[in-house]
Amino acid sequence: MRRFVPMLLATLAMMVAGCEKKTQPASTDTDTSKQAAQGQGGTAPATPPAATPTSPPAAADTILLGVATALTGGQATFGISTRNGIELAIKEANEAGGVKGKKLTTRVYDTQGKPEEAAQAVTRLINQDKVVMILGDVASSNSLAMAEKAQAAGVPMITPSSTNPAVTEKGDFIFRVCFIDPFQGFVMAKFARENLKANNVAVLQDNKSAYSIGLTDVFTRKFTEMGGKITAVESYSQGDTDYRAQLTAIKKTQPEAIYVPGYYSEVGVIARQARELGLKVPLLGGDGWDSEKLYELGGSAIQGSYFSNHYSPDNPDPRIQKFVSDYKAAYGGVPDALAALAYDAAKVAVEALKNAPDTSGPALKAAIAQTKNFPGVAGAVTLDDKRNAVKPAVVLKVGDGKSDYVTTVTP
Amino acid sequence: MSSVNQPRTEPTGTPLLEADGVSIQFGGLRALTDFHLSIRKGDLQGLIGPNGAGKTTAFNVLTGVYKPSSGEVRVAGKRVNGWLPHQINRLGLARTFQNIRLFRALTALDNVKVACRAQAALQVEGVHLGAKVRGAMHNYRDWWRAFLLTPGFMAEERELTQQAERLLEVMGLLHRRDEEARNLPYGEQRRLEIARALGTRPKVLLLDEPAAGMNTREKADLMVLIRKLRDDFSLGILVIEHDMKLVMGICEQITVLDHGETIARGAPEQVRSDRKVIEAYLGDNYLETHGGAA
Amino acid sequence: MAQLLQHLINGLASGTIYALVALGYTMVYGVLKLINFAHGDVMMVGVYMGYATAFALGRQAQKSFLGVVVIFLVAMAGCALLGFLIERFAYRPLREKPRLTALITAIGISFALSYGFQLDIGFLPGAAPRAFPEVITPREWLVIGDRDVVVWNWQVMSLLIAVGLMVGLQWLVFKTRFGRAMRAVSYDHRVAALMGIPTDRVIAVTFMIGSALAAGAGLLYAIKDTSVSPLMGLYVGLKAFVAAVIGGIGHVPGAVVGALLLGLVEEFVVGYAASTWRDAVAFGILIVVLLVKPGGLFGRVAAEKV
Amino acid sequence: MESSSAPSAMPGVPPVLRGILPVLLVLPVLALFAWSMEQSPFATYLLSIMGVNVILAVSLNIVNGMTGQFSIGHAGFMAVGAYVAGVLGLALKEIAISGLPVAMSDQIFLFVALLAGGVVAAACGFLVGLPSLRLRGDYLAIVTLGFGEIIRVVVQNTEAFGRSLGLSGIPQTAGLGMVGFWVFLVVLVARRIAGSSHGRSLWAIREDEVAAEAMGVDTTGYKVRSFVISAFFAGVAGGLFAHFVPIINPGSFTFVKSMEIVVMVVLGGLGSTTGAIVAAVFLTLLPEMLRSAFTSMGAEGSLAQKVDQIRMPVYGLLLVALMLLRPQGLFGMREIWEVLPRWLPRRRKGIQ
Repeated sequence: MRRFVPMLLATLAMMVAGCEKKTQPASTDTDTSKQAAQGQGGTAPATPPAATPTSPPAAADTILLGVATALTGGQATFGISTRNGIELAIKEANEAGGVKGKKLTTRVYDTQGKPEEAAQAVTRLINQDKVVMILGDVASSNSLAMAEKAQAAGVPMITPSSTNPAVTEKGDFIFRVCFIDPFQGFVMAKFARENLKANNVAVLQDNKSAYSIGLTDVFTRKFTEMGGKITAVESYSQGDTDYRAQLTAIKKTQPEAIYVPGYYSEVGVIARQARELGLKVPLLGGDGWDSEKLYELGGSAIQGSYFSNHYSPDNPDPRIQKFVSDYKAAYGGVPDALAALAYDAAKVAVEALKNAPDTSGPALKAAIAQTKNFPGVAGAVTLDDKRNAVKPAVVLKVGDGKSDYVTTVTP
Repeated sequence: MSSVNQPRTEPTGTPLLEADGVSIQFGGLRALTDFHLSIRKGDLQGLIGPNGAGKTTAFNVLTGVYKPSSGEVRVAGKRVNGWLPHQINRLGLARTFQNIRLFRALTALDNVKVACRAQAALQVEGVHLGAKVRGAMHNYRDWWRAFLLTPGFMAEERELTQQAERLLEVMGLLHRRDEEARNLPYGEQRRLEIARALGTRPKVLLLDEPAAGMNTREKADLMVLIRKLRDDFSLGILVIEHDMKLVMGICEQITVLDHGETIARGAPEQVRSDRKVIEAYLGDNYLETHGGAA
Repeated sequence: MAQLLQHLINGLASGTIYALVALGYTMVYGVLKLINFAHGDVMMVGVYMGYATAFALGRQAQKSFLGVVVIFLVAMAGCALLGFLIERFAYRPLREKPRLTALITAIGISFALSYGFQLDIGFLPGAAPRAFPEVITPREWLVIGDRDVVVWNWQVMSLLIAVGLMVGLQWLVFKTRFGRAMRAVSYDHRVAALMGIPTDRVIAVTFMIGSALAAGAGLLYAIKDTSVSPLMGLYVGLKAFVAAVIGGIGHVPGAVVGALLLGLVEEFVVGYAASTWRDAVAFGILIVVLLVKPGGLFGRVAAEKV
Repeated sequence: MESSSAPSAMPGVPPVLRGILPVLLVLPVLALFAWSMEQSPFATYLLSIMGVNVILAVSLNIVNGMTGQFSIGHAGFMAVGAYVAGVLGLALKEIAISGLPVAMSDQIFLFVALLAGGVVAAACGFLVGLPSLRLRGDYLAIVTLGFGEIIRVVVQNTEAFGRSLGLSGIPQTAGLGMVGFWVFLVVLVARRIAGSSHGRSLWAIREDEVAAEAMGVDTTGYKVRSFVISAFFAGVAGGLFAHFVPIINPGSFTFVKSMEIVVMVVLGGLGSTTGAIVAAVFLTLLPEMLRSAFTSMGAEGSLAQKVDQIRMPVYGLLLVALMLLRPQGLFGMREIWEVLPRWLPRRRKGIQ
């Protein structure tokens, strides 16, 4: 063994000396260059390895869509809303005669909220079930994993609600129908500064959630830029139920509002405990708040707080009201933003299927990219050149059992 | 019986195992008080006493399972207070257990090989960091040899097998070579324990009730065997035993414990007639009913 | 100063809950030497039972004193039954098998309960957390300054209940016939059986008491943090378990002390250091305690008989 | 249990080569296999996950099965390996060794990253193994659990590890060949440990620690070493994982993951390497098989979706049932070839 070591070192040294920058394959598209580097090359970057998209779907008279989202685990509630929204949209599309005479079906797989499961589910959807398109997931980590696989296989993917900018940066087959974290953080910073005239705001973030950390980063930066002051940044972990320690620490700094960019499952309880500790300032949050459960969990404590969202179910627009009542009829509850976005994502997918000449990946990709002013329930969807939806955000004020529209912030 | 008591090998040389005023306490209980012992090569000593007298505790202190509260244990001239059992074992002290503690799921041969191997493994002397690191390095290199099946390693393994087989043969267990230890009959399990202890190439062997559960015939065989072991392996042997006949029959010197205290020490005849011993052993009534030494 | 006091109160309040859950771990470990990983999930089931009962009682009745008693009784009885069933059908057949198998079984039950309750099929509640009804109307028990420090009635109640239960358990274990049987079983259940102690019954009853305790603890926890979710058992269970080990698992007052200590340490780490490191500190303490005192603060590692 | 016979001599092979001959033999086979699977990404992905699980289970078996220590923090070691290898992989992403095809230099870098991940994990294994000097059984288990949780918190708070979003963009260079190679290696190592005197010492510790110590076995040393080896392979498994799963984040290395590995080991039979392999393969495939079964039953739509949720509770119940019906696991302490003949109908008995 001993005499191997110097040899090994020498070899390593030679390797290091011989290292060089990887020569870029003959393409400017950095996303596909990686595949070429993987040795799966031979295919031109513009047409990713034609794994399956051109092969016919399982049955000739149906079009199969893949859905991968968290149905169990800590993110299950979001995943289930997403599933419901997609289901509803597909049902409506089928009732309206399907696409080009074909019925749409979905195949839904559970990602358990874990990236490796998400990647596995997507790989299965693409290669075994031969879906033409993929919808999902909520958590950005999972969507990132899925995006990588979908991009490599050349199957278009639409994420309804992953707001991390990195997701669509994975490649030109990845789209989203929601705005991104930086925008949402900006919305709340602007609202706090201009509408609430707050100078001092504390932040309570969910350290387990990339979404929450992302919003915190943007919010603190923007809010400080606008002349405000962040008095404290405290953290909790998804699944916690006792936030008194953090809130007590925040209370000391006497903020005028607390930014809590987490999920409703925790925010409701946070609000109650804040009031219990004598913190009466409003809480501010993001779309993670949006759920009927928020009012139940937060009770009267959450009333008077504000959050940014994709849509307001109170919007009198008949399209939105129809969606809300249909959803209620099917699943017994007011649809949250995740359901609305999933509904929109599925609708965009259906629209693309209608417009595309065939169901091959590139054709669908091109069709999705054309989406402009698509009338979704969560705002009109226009996809920009980075495949992100550009749309306004609404700020809602939490009331008794529902949230009231306050203002719209446009990008 | 008298011829049996004549040691064929005269105890010689410096003491291999010494206990010097060893005491141990558990909570408030004094399990062993001021225990003295000295075993040289060729010795065959006995340790007796009623149940709960502290015999096994004495074994445990000597072999490093318990750390003495006071006093000193020396093995091969080295003070071993606070050493770990395996370190003490490497100095040449091996034992068997009262309640048989074989590696039950291992074959008879493997049981012995474990002991042989442990003894063969290189021991880096010293306690300073450098020695420890060197020891660790050596150990990992040893594992590499196992992974790579180097010729040297294979030869070593073969050597171990032969060695273990020899020991099994000595103990009359060779026909049980590939039997799992738990499947052996009781008497053979006892003998396998001795074979295993011998695998560590001890200088001193401590036997904890080797005859427990054996019939008369087996006991007689065992007596012969123990003496043979002492001579063939030039050991010093210390036996804990309940069977007076056996102890009296083979031991040249006997230490008697009661309630952790040494109440007598000497040649079998001497101990046999010791009043305190009889009292402790058989209760006060015994003397009255039997009228004197048995 | 006020802040310090408030932290102290918060820490005690969460420590109290840990203590109640930890008592269950400790009892079961005491008699069976089994880390009952499903304990936290039994607690979760108990909370859902209480939740369902509260709903059945309706808004008015659930707030009455009798209503609260009924909620607690139903949940505790239901959990005792659940505990009995788990012990009877999952643990008892494995008692003579290596302890590892029982541990795996416990983990299996934990998975089945915590994931099963996430389903939205039939009576199962689904994954979303729910607000636990305010069965005990929160009242300020003590207010210092301009609400600088607030102590609530339920915080005091929890503490009293926890201390009461601890004293009761201690009495049960050391002063009653049953307790003597428990200790005998704990020492060696085979020998205990030979001595005519009905070990099966003792173990079953211990399990039922432990599970009922878990339900009570869970309800107090749900009242304190106003929500119930299928995963709550996992989080609280793990922490309570850590607390039990810090105190010396199998040791009743040790579990309480360990739990209060853990509650306070977590509170102060969050309050004065970095909140993100709370869990790391909790486990760090655990490891340090075990390294310094391998049996926990109060426990003793039984010297192995050689 | 191991038969004690020394590994059979291979006639006609120079002794120096014997040790690595299996490795040399298996490499071309693996290369061929990886190449043949290139057209089926799903099978490749599933086999890779399976391979990682096999490595984890077989390596944990060294600690839990052979040495009889109860570690429930294996995912922690995996996380260490995954993040170290992942960070290294990211750093080496844009570099290639001149004079070599890109694919080959990628594999060399991957190998280096895996080694690094394994070594750092092994160092952690050393740290976790040390308390075994003082702690036994359940308590040691708790320390390993605590270690796993601490790792998770550290990752969650470290910017370089991507915090809770995780690390993405790690080059996806771990193909079936590399996974297969390490699977083969860990199995080879486990089998060679089991068949060597080191293995016997580990068994002895598992059977009776006091007796082993009294027979001169440095129990602490052996325990620490088994932790180190086990952690090394867990780290490698993590590194592989990071190089074919597009993103790693702390959610993948939780207590639940550790438990899954423990379950594999126990299901296969503590101490049985082949048992661990079979169990890992089975448990990895089970969810996918359930999926296939439900799809083929035509359970489209909401039922199929609900069924996907039922997997985890069913998994838990299966565990309970398994422990009740076969507490010693599939093969007990034996290996598959020792067990299978007994399960087969005993027709031959008459002939003999």
